[in-house]
Amino acid sequence: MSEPGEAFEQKLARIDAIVKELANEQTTLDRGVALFQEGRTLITACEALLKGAQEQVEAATKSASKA
Amino acid sequence: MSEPGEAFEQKLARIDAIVKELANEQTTLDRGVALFQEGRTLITACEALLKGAQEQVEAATKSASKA
Amino acid sequence: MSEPGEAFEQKLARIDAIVKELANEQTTLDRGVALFQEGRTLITACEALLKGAQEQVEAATKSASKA
Amino acid sequence: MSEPGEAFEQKLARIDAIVKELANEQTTLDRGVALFQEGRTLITACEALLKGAQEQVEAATKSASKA
Amino acid sequence: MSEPGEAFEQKLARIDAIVKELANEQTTLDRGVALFQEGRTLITACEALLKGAQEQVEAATKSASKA
Amino acid sequence: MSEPGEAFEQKLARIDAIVKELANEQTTLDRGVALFQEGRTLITACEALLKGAQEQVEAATKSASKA
Amino acid sequence: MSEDEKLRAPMTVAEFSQRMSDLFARVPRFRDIAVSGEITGMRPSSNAIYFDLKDQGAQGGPVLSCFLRADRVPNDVKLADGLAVVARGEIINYGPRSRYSLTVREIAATGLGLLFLEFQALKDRLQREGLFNDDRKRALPRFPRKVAVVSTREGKGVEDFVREIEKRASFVHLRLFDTRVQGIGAERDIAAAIERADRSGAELIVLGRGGGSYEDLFPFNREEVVRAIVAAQTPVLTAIGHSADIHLADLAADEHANTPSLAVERVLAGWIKAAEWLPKMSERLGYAAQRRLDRATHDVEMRSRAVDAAMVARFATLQTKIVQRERALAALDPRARLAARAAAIATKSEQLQASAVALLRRARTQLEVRGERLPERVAGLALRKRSLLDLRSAALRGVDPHAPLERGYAIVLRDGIAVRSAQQLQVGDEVRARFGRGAARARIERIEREEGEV
Repeated sequence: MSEPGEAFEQKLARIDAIVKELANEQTTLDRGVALFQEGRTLITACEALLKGAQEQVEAATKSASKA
Repeated sequence: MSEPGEAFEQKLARIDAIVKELANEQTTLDRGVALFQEGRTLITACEALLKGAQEQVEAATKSASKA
Repeated sequence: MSEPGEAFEQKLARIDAIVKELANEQTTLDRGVALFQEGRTLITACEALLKGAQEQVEAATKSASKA
Repeated sequence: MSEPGEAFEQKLARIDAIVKELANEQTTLDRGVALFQEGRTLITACEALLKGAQEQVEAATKSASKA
Repeated sequence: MSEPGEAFEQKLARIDAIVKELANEQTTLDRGVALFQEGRTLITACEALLKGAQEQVEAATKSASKA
Repeated sequence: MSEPGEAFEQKLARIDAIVKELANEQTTLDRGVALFQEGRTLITACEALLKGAQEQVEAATKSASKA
Repeated sequence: MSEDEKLRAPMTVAEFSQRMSDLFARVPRFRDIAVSGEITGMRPSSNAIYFDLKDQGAQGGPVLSCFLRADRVPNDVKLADGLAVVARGEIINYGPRSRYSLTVREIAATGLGLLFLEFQALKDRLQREGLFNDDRKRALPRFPRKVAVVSTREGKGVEDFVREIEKRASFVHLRLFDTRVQGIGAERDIAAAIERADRSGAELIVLGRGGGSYEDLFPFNREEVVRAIVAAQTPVLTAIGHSADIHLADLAADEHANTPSLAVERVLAGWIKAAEWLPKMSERLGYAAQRRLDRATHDVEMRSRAVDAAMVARFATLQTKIVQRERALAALDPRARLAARAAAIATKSEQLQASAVALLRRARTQLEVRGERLPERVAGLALRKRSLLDLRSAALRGVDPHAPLERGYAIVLRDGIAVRSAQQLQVGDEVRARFGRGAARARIERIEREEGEV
C-alpha cells in the first residue's frame, strides 16, 4: 500500500503495474483480488488528491478574483 | 482431501488430478466415488472462493465509487 | 462366498472364478447350482454397489449444485 | 511565500519565477498547485499594493489641490 | 526633499528630476509614490512662491501708480 | 562730484537693463520680482523729475550737487 | 508780311531762342561786361565751374548764371560760395535751355570778398590743425541739468531761448554768461565768456546770438573764439544767427544749431525722448514682469501635469505588469493538468475494473471446465464398471446349470437331491420334477430297467 504522502505520479505508476499484473494469466485469484483492492485504494487516494488540489486551485482563483 | 485454506489454483490442480485418476482404468468404483465426492467438494470450495473474490471485488468497487 | 463389505472389483473377480468353475465339466450339478446361485447373488450385489455409487454421485452432485 | 512587507517589484519577480517553474514540464502536480496558489496570492497582494499606492497618490493630490 | 527656503527654479528643477525618475522603468512603486508626494509638495510650495511673487509685483505696481 | 544729468541717464540705462534682464528667460522668479521692484522705483523717480515738481527738482539738484 | 508783322506772328520756341541768341550777339555791350556779386551755388564739373552771382547780403534777389572754363580759374583766388567777386565775360543765350548766362573770361575777389578770402585762409589753417575734425567732437549731454548760455543779455534770440527752456523744462538750470557779441574786439570777450562758462560746472555751453550782417557775425569766425571753444572742457553747442551760414565757431563747436529754437530742441532732445521713452519702458517693465509671472505659472502648471501624468503612466505600467503576470499564471492554471490527471485516473480505474472482471471470468471458466469434466469422468467410470458387470452377468448365464431344462430336460429331485439313477428310487417315492419353466410333484409308480443295465 502506498503511503499518504506518496506523490501522485508514483501512485499512477503503481496502478499501471497492478493493471499489468492483473492481466497476467499466471496471477492467482487471491493475488488478483489483493491487487485489485490495492489498485482501488490507490485510485481513491489519487482522486482525493486531485480533488483536494482542484479545491485548492479554485479557492486561490476565487479569493484572487474577489480581492 | 484439500485443506480449506488452500488456494483456488491448488484446488483446481487437485481437481485436475482427480479427473485424471477418474479416467484411469485401474481406479476402483469406490475410489471413483470418493474422488468424485472430493472433486465436487473442491469445486464447491472453489465456487465459494470465487464468490468471495467476486464479493471482495464488488465491495472494493463500491467503496471506491462511494469515496 | 464374498463378503458384504467386499469391493465391487473383488466381487467381479469372484464371479470370474465361479464362471470358470461352472465351465468345468467335473463340477457337479449341485455344486454348479450352488456356484451359479453365488454368481447370481454376486451380480445382484454388484448391481447394488453400482447403483449405490451412482446414488452417491448423484447425491454429491445434488449437494454441490445445492450449495 | 512572500512577506507582507516585501516590495511590489520583488513580488513581481517571484511571480515571474513561479510562472517559469509552472511552465516547466518537470514540475509535479503537487508543486504546481502550490506554486499556482502562491502566484495567485502574490497577484492579489500586488493589486492591493498598487491600489494602496493609488489611494496615497489621490490623497496627496487632494490635499495639494486644497492647499 | 527640498528645503523651504529653496528658490523657485531649484524646486522646478527638482520636479523635473522627479518626473524623469518617475518615468524610469527601474523606479519602484514605493519610490514612485514617495517621488510623487515630494513632487506634489514642491508644486504646492512653488504655487505659494508664485503667489507671493504676484502679490509683490501687484504691490509694486500700485505704489508706483500712486506716486 | 556726480552730475545730476548723468544720474538720470544712469537711471534710464538701469531701467533699460532691468527690462532686458526681466525679459531674459534665464532670470529667476526672485530676481524678476526684485528687478521689477527696482524698475518701478526708478521709473517713478524719473517720471517725477520730468513732471517737474519744482521742489523735487530742487531737492534732486541740491542732493546731486552735494553728492 | 512786314518785318513787324513777322515778329508779331507766333513762332516756335526754337525760333524764339535763336532770335534771342541773335539779339544778345548784336548788342556789343554784352560781349564784354563786368558784374560784381557774391558766389553762390557753386557747382564744379570736370572741365568747368558753374555758379550763380547774387548781390551781397540779399536773400531771394536775382541771380546770374555763370560759366567759367577750368583753364580760366585764377590761381590766387579760392573760389567758394559767399566770396564777393567781379566777373568779366560775355552774355550768351544758352540755346538748349533758352537762358542767358555769363561766360566768364576773368574773375577776381573784391571788397567783402577779401574778408571772405581771409576767412577762407583761417578756416584752411585751422582745419589743417585738426580743430574741426569730427574725432575731436564730444557728444552733447543727453540730459543737461546745468546749461551755460554765452551770449549778450540784450539779444532777442537769447530771450527766446531762455523763455522756451524754462517753459518746457523747468528742471534745466540756465546761467547766462553775458558778453559783447559784435564790434571791434568782440571775439576776445566771447572767448573770455566761454572760458568762464567752462569753469562754471555747467554740463553744456550754448554759444550764440540772434541774426545780423555778415560783418556783425564775423567775430564768430575769429580764431580767438574757435580756440576758446576747442579749449573748453564742456561740450559746446552753437546757435549763431538765423541763417544756414556756417561760422568757424560752428565748425569748432561739438554741434551747431541753425536757429535758437532749433538749439532749444537740441538741448531738450534727450529729455523729450526720455519723457516719451519712460511710459514705454514702464509698460515694457510691467509686461516683462507679467510675462515672467505667466511663465512661472505655466512652468508650475506644466510640472503639476507632468507629475500627475508620470504617476498615472507609472501606475498603468505596473497595472499592465500585474495583468501580464495574471494572464501568464492563468495560462498555467493547474486545473487543466488536474483534469488530464482525472481522465488518466478514470482510464486506469476502468482498466483495473476490466482486469478484475477478466480475472474472475478466467477463474470461473477454469472452474466450469473442471465442473463439467468431473461428472463426465465419473459417469465414464460408472459406465466402465457397468460394462464389466454386464460381461460377467452374461458369462454367468452362459454357464447356468439350468440351461438344459430350457431345451426340454427336467431334473427329478428326491428330498432335494437330484436323482441321477432310477435305481435310487422306489415305487411310491414322492419326487419333484423341475422343468425349464415351473415344477411338478409326482409319485413313483414303477421302476424301469434299461436294457443292458445290471
